[in-house]
Amino acid sequence: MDVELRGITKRFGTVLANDNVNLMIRGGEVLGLLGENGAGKSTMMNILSGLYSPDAGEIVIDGKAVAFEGPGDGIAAGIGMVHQHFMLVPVFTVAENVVLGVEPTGALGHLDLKKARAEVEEINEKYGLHVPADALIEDLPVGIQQRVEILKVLFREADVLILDEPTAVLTPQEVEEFFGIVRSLKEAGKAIVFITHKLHEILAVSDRINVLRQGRITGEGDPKALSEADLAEMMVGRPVSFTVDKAVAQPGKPMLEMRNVVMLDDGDDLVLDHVSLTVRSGEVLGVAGVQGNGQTELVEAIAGLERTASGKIVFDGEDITHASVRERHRQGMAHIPEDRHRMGMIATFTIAENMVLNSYYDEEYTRGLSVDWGHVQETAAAFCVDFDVRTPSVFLPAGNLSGGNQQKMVVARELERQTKLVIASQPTRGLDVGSIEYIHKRLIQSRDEGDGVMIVSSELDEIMGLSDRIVVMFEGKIVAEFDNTAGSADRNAVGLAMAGASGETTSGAAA
Amino acid sequence: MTFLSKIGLAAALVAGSVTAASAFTACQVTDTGGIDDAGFNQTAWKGVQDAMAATGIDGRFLESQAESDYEANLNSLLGGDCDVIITVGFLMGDATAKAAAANPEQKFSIVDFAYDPTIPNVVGQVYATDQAAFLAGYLAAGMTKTGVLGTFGGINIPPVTVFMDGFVHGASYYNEKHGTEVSVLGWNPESKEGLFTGNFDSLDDGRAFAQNLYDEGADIVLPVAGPVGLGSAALADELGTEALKIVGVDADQTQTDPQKAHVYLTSVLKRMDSTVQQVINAAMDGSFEGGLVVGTLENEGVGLAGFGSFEDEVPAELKAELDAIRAGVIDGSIKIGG
Amino acid sequence: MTTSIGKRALDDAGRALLQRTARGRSEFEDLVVVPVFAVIVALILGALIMLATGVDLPTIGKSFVALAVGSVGSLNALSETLTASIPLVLAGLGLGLGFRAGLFNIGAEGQLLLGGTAAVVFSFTFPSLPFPLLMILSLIAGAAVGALYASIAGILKATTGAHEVISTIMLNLISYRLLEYLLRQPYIQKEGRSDPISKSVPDAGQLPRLLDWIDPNLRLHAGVFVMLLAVAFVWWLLFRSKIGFAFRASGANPDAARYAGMRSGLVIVAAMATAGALAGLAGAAQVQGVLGRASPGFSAGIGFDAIALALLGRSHPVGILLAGLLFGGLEAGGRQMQVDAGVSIDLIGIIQALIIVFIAAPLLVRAIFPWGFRKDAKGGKA
Amino acid sequence: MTAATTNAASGEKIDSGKARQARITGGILIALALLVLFVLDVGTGEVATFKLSRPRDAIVLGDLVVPGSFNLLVAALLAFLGVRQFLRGGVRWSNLSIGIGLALVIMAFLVWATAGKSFSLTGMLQATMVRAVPIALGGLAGVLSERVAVINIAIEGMLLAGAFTGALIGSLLGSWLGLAAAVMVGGMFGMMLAALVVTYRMDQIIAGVVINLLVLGLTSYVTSQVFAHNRSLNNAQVFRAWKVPLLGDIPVLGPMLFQQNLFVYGALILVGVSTYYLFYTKGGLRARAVGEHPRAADTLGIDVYWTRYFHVTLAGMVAGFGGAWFTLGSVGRFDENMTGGRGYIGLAAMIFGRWHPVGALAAALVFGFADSLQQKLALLNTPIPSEFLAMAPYIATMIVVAGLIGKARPPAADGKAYVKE
Repeated sequence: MDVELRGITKRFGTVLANDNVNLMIRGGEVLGLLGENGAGKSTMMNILSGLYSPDAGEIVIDGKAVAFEGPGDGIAAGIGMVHQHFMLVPVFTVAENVVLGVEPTGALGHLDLKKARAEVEEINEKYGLHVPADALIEDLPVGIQQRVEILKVLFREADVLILDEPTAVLTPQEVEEFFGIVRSLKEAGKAIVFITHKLHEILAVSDRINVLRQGRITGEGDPKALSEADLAEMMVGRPVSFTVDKAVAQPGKPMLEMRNVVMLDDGDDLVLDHVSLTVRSGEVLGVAGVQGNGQTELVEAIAGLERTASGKIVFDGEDITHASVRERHRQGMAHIPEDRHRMGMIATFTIAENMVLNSYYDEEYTRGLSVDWGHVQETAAAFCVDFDVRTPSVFLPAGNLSGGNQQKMVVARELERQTKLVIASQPTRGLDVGSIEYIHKRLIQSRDEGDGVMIVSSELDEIMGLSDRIVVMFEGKIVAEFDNTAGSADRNAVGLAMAGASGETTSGAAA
Repeated sequence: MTFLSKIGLAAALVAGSVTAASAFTACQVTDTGGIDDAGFNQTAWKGVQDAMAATGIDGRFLESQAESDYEANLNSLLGGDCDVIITVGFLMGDATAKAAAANPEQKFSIVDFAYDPTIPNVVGQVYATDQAAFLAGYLAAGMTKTGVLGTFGGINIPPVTVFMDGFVHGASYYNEKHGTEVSVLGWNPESKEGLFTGNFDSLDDGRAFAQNLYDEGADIVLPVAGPVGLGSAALADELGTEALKIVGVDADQTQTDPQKAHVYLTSVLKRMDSTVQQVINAAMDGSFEGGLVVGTLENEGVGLAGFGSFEDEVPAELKAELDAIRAGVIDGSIKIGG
Repeated sequence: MTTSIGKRALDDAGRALLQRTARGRSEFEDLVVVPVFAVIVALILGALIMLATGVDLPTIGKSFVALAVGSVGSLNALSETLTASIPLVLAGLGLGLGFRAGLFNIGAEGQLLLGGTAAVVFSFTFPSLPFPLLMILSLIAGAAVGALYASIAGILKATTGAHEVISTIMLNLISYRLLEYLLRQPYIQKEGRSDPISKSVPDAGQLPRLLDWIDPNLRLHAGVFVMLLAVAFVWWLLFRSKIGFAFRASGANPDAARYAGMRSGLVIVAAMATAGALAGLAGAAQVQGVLGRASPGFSAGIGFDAIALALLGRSHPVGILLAGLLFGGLEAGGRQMQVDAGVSIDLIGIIQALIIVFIAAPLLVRAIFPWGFRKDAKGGKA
Repeated sequence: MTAATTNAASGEKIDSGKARQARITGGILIALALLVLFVLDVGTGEVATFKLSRPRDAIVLGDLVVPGSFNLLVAALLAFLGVRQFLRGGVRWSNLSIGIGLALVIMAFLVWATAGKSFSLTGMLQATMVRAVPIALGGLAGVLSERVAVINIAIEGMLLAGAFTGALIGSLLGSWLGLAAAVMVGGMFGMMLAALVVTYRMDQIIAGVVINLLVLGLTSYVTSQVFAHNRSLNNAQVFRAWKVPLLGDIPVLGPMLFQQNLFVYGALILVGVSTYYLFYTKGGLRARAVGEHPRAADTLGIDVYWTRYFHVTLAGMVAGFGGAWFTLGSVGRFDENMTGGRGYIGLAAMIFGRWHPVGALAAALVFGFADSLQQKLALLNTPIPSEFLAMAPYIATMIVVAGLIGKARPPAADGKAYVKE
């Protein structure tokens, strides 16, 4: 089945998300769609799947123009989308999720789950997906959840599969397996649209590449003829360097030490399993791992957001195991949280208020029981200038800022004070290249000024590029440690450790 | 839960019925129960209406939505238009006393409340309801087949429990006379504890509480909770009067609840309409004097209604005994609770 | 170890950021146009309801005139409007503060009842204290008990996660029974009375009337100053104080508040207690300024009306003050409506509910009056 | 992997949440044992008599006579359960132990209160069922709307509207049409709630509160303006109890389940039907998906808005039916604010019942039991003041909502407006 997008334009308020986009998708082919966050990739695919309707332009399937009025129409036309954020109901089983919307039923609308299960097994078999039909989604690892999304699409007999940033949460090995699935789908004659901002992935799997920038197609071509640098320039609009410039680390005294830290979840299962690690001043420790292997909990333990069940945490020589969030903050711990919308900021508060979210009580900003808002506002303005937060005024709600500026605001708040330790969790997730470069630079600057820096990221590239030392987390444990002075760690070995290949701790183990 | 407002008003009707020529105006301020509370506000208003019909006076009323309205409502009536102001309920006692002190020329009367000492320009109207309830208790004890009677109240306050006291004592007096062992569930006059719905508006509670008493064997129930008793009547209607009879309160409920008239054995009358009309008449003919009017069996301020559909079932000797007891209570030879 | 902060000179770029953005048209629409339309539509619908129940047109006209005259038409009307708005505003401030902290406190009614009772009990327990002292201490006693009662729901939520909507509703129901019980206790019950009514507040404990030198029937009392002070205090608390910042942050984004080191449990309990203190103060002002004693259900639904009030005032102290004056006026005017036109005061309740519907659903008002609004107001997809 | 294993292996001290919970449970149970032993102490000579049958029953059972020493047995059992919690730290047993413990305490309390007297157990159970009906239907209405993520505070108003309509139309056109009208008006208010929260994206709690205010205002206004003068408009025939043949004659259970009126049977059937609907049919699956993850449902072509409208309207209809119970199933006439907060208790029942129809019914029965127990206790002349007895159901609700008997998870999107992109 061939699908063509002609002259698609879509506006959100004043933002032009897609501007006269033309795209050709063919059966038996993988079309790579490359672009930064906010370039308009997802919008375009949501239009193709019927979730949004375009302001102008048309969709042509096998030569016939069609109009979708809702996602049901897209599905009916054979277009299936695997969303970046999974569209799965966590408390439903795999089979229930797969059949949702196209349920096989008996008399009186009785749900025929037996039939559903059988069909799931059949597709499992055909494409080698290996998904347990009766497991609850919330009990499955993200890699398997992703396959459920693909199952859903295949169950609906889609001929066009749109995969929106499907590898974001996978280990390098899982990415390889995933590419295998993509290829087998292609061989079955499906048309695949593969959306990503990762250059090497798009080169590895695509048959044809389109690059999107600021809502427009800015380049297209054959992956065999293009280099990563060419693609990057098309994507960003200027030449970019993806390596982080940094000097060799000068590790000093231990700034953070964790000894046998154990954390339990509500169900008394171990989420941190005797974690021990050290972050020294003047070095960057990267924590690698597939999302959901205890990194979130690790950061919460260090920041004091969740109580630990046993073990010890020492910060600059002081035992902070039972210290409050505020005490840790006061002693010079900076924490850039993994989800800025959920934790890092309050969208309805002004930028000035957000700048003092966790330091408003400080003598610096108070007069007696009151907050000295005048001073706060001046300080916030200074921070904004320092950290290049682009806004007309500090009185605007933080929610009005773009994602990159929001994150710069959070980083500014955390770094613009006396710090000794910086915990940065997914510091660049969802940002544009410019912001990523800037934030990386500031983190390295903190290191060079003598702070201990810990970076937790599911983007292996980011970990490899920034860290002086890498630890890998798997199922709540630290399973491996690598020295990465001058990028010396073996990418493949790190990837294997992320997949749980328990391991010999390689070079530079003793930190 | 008087959430916003719970008060109704039939003022369109009032405005229409006023004749311009009247020289005398009687005004009433209700308490928070409202004019159609199937209780003392309504009965007192009936007294005003009776006076309007009998002597052609003007009558008007104001409803209080909240206690903070009492004073405001009294104030707006003090302009001089009202010849007598009738307030209703013990809750208005303080506000009425205050207004009376500030306006010594204005005549006041308050229903269901007595001042001690009395105030020169206020007539308090109170009722020896236990006298009538005593008769009802005696009658019920004589009519029960199970030997168990029941009663419950709205809230544990004297205007309610005085009914229950009389009812229990009446039944005991029957036991004394006849050597029977009729018991009354739901009220203990000594400990002052018993069965209360906690409200005066949940009819459904009236049904459930009567069912509860019925389950324990009671076949005659006296609900003292205003309209809540209508729920008890609904149950009696469904179970049949063989199984359950109801004793009404305040007014003759065969009249106020005509659809269920057949379930009422009798009603304990509290003739607020009659005392209100007396006060108005006194104010008109100049014999008004502050103090206390006590409704008793003797002055027919309280009483027992007829036996309704049970007229034939009540044995003649029981009727005769009731007459004798009525006389005994009036002449003091029978002491209630003594 | 990065830059040290301190007072430092801002460059031009920084100063530019300190420009306040001009209030947008959509903000003006939200704050002014929507409430005005809401009141108008509610009044029109009220008239339609009267028509539907057989009230004739002249009477409807007369009742609206009475409504206006009874609320602002005379000194007495103004006095009554203010008097009615005092407890409404106080309780509304408490609820609004709770809303800001993300707590939906339905329990003002119970807090008000018990707070008022405490004020009465305190005042007759220490009758020998001199005038301003007893008055002030009684108010404080009312606030303290209101705070304690509200804290029950706060503590339950903080420790077990029990939803405050349910627990405060239950606490209201419990407070009615508790009050009935308390009023029958010999220590509290008025001497010589057998009905549930408390002893009276001694003169030294009362909030003095302000206008009785003009006319003894003018009921406006010193509680109006308590009300104004409370408005100022709550404004300061919410928008200037440290703890208020924590309240607002917890209400707007509990996760971010936790991240910022604010102790959510503490914030919940503190916010509930403050809200309860204000409701308790409302009860105290009512018994010390108007009623003079406690009796069953003396709260008369003020705690529930205050919910509507807080919503109407957008949980902003000044908004609540204005909404309180509006509701006070409706109440006083409704009384006049009853006297002059003979229309049931229940209608006021309906009008109040309708006003909130339209305030809380601005999209609905926009849908009814599309011409009242700029076309591409924010959201824009109604 | 669990904490216990690691604990044993390394010998270190791990403070696990469940172990703590087990300790707390143990402490509570032992405190209850002491309470029964010292406060609910019944002289060994005294007996408590529970009547199981009423004179008119077809099969008459003898009375259940419990000796006072029963309470000693209960105290011993409680102490055993408590100590067991400490020693074994039974994680899985915590909830069960507390449940059994509370049931035992209630029994001991009944024996204590009834010592030397008697009361009708069957009557109390029958009343339990009757009083549970409006709460169960309110709870069911809550389940139906919260399963599609619409918080329904307006149940109270819907009940009241149903009661009012039932009385008015029931008086004019007969009870069956009154019932139908009550269901329809309930549905209408459901639709109004849906319109406010789905289309106009009003805060769900505010919308609910407002509907309650509006219904209360309207029904009170009409009651005083119209009913006060036309009593015939407020006098409907009640649906009478209908005894199921044979089943109705079973002792104890018969009166409770099979000698009831339309509303009791209707509530039981509705609970069954909605359980089947929600968990075993296509429509139910879609509804739950909308409640858990509306965006996912939307991407699969399920109309989120329509689903919410439909189910909230359905919830309104159920609540309208429950409201009709007050008038057509009980007393035949409407009175201002006659639902008296039962809708809110229904909401609590829904939470206690973990957003499941059967759970809501079970919770409603608990409330019904507390309610009818309170009436019995007042008759038994216990030394507890009547006001405190009347508080019992509310206190029970608070304990339940505080999750002392385990916590539940609401539908993930509960309370959140869905904005289609």
